[in-house]
Amino acid sequence: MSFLTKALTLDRRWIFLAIGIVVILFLLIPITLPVDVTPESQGVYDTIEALPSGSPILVAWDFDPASKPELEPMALAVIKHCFRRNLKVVAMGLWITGAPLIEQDINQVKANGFQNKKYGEDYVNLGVKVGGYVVVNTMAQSIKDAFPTDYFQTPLEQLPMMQNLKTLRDFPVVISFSAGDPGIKDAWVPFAHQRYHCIVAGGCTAVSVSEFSPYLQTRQLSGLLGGMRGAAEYEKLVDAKALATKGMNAQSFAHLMIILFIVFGNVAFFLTRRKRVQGAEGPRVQG
Amino acid sequence: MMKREIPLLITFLTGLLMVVQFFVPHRPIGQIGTGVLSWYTIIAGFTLLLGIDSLVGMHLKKLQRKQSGWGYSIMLILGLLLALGLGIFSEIKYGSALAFGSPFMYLYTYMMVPLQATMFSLLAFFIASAAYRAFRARTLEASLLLVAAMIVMLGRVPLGAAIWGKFPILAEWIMTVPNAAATRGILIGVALGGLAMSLRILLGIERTYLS
Amino acid sequence: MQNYSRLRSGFRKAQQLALNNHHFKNQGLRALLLFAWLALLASTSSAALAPPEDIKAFDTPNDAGGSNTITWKASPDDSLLLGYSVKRNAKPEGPFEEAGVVLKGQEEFQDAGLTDGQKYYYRVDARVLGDSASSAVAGPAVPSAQWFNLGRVNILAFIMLFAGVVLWYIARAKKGAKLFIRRIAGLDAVEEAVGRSTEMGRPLMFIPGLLSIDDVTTLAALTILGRVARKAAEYDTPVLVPCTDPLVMTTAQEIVKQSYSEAGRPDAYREGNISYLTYDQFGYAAGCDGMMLREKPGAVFLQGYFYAESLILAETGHSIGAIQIAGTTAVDQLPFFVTACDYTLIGEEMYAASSYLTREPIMLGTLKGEDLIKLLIVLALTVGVVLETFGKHWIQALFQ
Amino acid sequence: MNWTLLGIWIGALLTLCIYSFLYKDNPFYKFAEHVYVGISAGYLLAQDYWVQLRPNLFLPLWNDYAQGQVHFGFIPAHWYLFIPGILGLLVFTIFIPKVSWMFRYTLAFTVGVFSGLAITAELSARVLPQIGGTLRPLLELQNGHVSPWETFCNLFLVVGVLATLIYFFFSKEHKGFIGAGAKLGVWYLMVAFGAAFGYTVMARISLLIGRMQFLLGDWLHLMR
Repeated sequence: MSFLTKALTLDRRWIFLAIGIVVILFLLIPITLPVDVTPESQGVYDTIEALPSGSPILVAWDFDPASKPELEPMALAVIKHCFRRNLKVVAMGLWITGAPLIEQDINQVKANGFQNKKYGEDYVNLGVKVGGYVVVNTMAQSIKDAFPTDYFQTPLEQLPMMQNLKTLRDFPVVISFSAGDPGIKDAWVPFAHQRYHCIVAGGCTAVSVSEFSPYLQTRQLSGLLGGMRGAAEYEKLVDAKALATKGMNAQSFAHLMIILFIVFGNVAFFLTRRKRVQGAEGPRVQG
Repeated sequence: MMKREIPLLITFLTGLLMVVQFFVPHRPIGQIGTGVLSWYTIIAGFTLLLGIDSLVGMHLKKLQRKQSGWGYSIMLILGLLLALGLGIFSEIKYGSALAFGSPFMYLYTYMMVPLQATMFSLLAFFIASAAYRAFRARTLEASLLLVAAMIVMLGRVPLGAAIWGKFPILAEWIMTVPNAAATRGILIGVALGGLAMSLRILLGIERTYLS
Repeated sequence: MQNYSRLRSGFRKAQQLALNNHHFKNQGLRALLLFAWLALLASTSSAALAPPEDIKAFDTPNDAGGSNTITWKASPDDSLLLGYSVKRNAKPEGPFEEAGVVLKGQEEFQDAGLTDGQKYYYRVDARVLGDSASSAVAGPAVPSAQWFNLGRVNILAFIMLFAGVVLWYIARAKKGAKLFIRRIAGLDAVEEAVGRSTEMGRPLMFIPGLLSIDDVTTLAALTILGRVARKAAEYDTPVLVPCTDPLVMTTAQEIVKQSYSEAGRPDAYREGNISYLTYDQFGYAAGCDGMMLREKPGAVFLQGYFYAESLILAETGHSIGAIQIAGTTAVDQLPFFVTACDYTLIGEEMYAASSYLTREPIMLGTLKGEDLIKLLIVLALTVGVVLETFGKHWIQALFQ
Repeated sequence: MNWTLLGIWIGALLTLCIYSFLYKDNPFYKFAEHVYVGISAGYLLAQDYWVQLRPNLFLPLWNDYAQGQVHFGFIPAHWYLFIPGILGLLVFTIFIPKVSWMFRYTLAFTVGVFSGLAITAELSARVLPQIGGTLRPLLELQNGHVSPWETFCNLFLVVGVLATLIYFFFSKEHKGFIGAGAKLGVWYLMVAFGAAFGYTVMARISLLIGRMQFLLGDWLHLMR
């Protein structure tokens, strides 16, 4: 059997190996591919940039572990940006299964150059409350009604930062990383923005960008990070290349790898065609 | 009679009621639909015990007969007992199995989540191997499959746009025109088929499920 | 008012510049533009704002009561607004309280949670930051419940038509009329698959999808299972059916048992072959994969409603060299079955298969009925598109 | 004891056990598979009680008795919940051969309800909107002129829907006009399947990246 004939019936484990190696390699090796910042991502950056130092900002983790690869890098980069600009970050979430992620992410940013940030003075983690837009509405009346205590069961009155933050209206800007509903679409835009006039920005997974982009046109969203690519753009904006930039590389090259495999398979197929008896295997739709 | 005709009658009457309530908004008929859906969750809640019985029964039998792989059956039963035990323990200690920081949620976070995510991520490998095997220009049909897939794949990454600026636009067109057309055709067909199937069931023509 | 329209174009431009300010790397310019925008916003709020017009309030049609609908024509200043606030009171003179808020560009609001038979009056305010303009008062509207949903007449008509056609064909079939049904290739392969498994001395595996008995796709899958089991019983080949739903499992057990007795081999039936794994989607996939690798079935049937696990199952099935016959109505998963399986029953073909396999004339009659309806749809689409092109919406109106 | 660290180790080892399956079936995969099936079955049973049975059945009935909301001294206000409760209990009759047919009442009820719901749902949610969405004017006007490209796209779409529908004709042999239509339908199907496949690839790769970030980052601390 020639090399090409063998290639046609390639053991699929070689493909598995190739995909695995490409992903691991590009996650570990820091190389920089040019990333163009889209206006949508720039919008998120500018929204945060426009806030005066010391302003409060509400950041919502509205996703669970399934969407972590795409949305967590955004959260990390945005928190870094907020800390750097000395904004008072209030973290929360609407997805119960995402609760542990909030604490993990903030601690990770803190450990990388922001050890001086004090809990209760510079940031607060309210934890997760289930109920979607009802939670947002309740927060507009009183944050304490929605979150009597923070994630660590401390009553809000005991947190110095929360003394001036009584309702949702005290936040000029809300950022949500939203994997679906509840999130930007059904809670933050119609309630936080439309009803209570907070500026809303955020991020979503690559698959749902087209669902969210109409809100950009109507300016109900002042910016949107789309998938791993959006996160990579944000990392460029805050000049902290991390998970998403690497993930983006891995994603592009794994994608390229699959395309190359398909091309290779077809080349081998055509070069060996004459030698083989014509047989129709592969996809069949009978009719 | 009791074994066959009455069940068929129950199916017919409940089905008819469901159709009627769709057209009658007035209370109480219009509210039957949502009410009955919550009834179903109750019924389904009970049936889960049947499943557990089957699963445990099968593996206990394996253990008794010392069939090959009986060691793994112990793992399975221990896993099941662990999850149930932690659920009950968390309920007693935290008031709810789903409370923050309860051992039951620990099991969810550090066992269920990684297992689910890892099984799901196997798709990254399988989508590659399936593509390699099936996307060959063997026949006209296979070529169409191949070309459409390649264009959309190239249209989705910056690399594709770098090769030819029109790839993203072309990919978008394929998704919104031919893909949408075929999807619509399939959906209409599926709906008509489902409609006929439901009708056959209500009329008692299709009764395999009661065998 | 004039003051307003003049401002509008300038306002839009400034807003665009201020918010899309990534074009300006210069921070000072950006701040200046932002300031200009805010100044404009302040000046616009002091000018006269046009209220929404043509307010109508009426009982929400075709509902269970307790709700009124309010419609209006958007304010000429709609693009500048934050939105509309709908206000309600039991008397036309007020005081009005807010019933709800809607986004700009919208012209309808449903006010729910009202008392049937009571009168309500409405007013709609156009709102900008710090200012609003009130419309005239509309009403009274009196909420009530309806006994028939007139908006669904077309659906009722369609059901009648469909049922009528199907029943007519069933009657014809009962009288013994010959009904032709084309070959469905995936189905012809069933026999081949069972035969090959038997030759190789391997069992069959039937995966009935991820949904419970509450989905008609699952019922179609179970009908197919009945026929597969019948064939398997004739060949004396075991059928493994791992289930993710207990109700499906129990039903499948009964069906397979019945098939074995019909084939005259009730003794060969093994209940343990039809088992429950877990309700968890990927736990089920992991279990099915393990079963495939260890039991090495000669043929795998993937029939039912599937989600993302479809390709995990189909690729594993392929790797053990089994003939795979898939069938699903899940449009999202069809691409994966078509690429990884030997035969795929696409959407409606799966329903057709379940009736085709029985070979009962009545079943074939319902298939005929479906086809006639499909023909009508094809005609309606063709004529409808032509009519639409000429600006006539008769056919479109039937499908609203 | 650092519970989080232990959790990450458990998660990482289970992840590796599952991945070992890509090479071939082996004891590690068998271990992870059986543990997964067992744990998830137990987990869902416990969750089932908390999310389904307790709030929908037990709690309302318990509250009725506890708060004295009963008619005639013993019929609770939520009396109708006994119907699904009894139907639910009937499934256990399959363990008693003599009355095992009673299980069919539950089955018949469930099948009836959902077949009935399917009839109206298929029509209102699928057939009518899909047809209505296809009924569009072929000629697309832009600034008063016919846009040839848009018009072509509309025509292409409508032809595709018709051809796909013709493919699903069962009572005619695929010959002649029907045959040509069905053939065109198959081409549309193939393009659609290819496109949908290609569209999904990226999302699937990001799942793998997520797991690798967990292994290389959270577990091994190789990424920073």
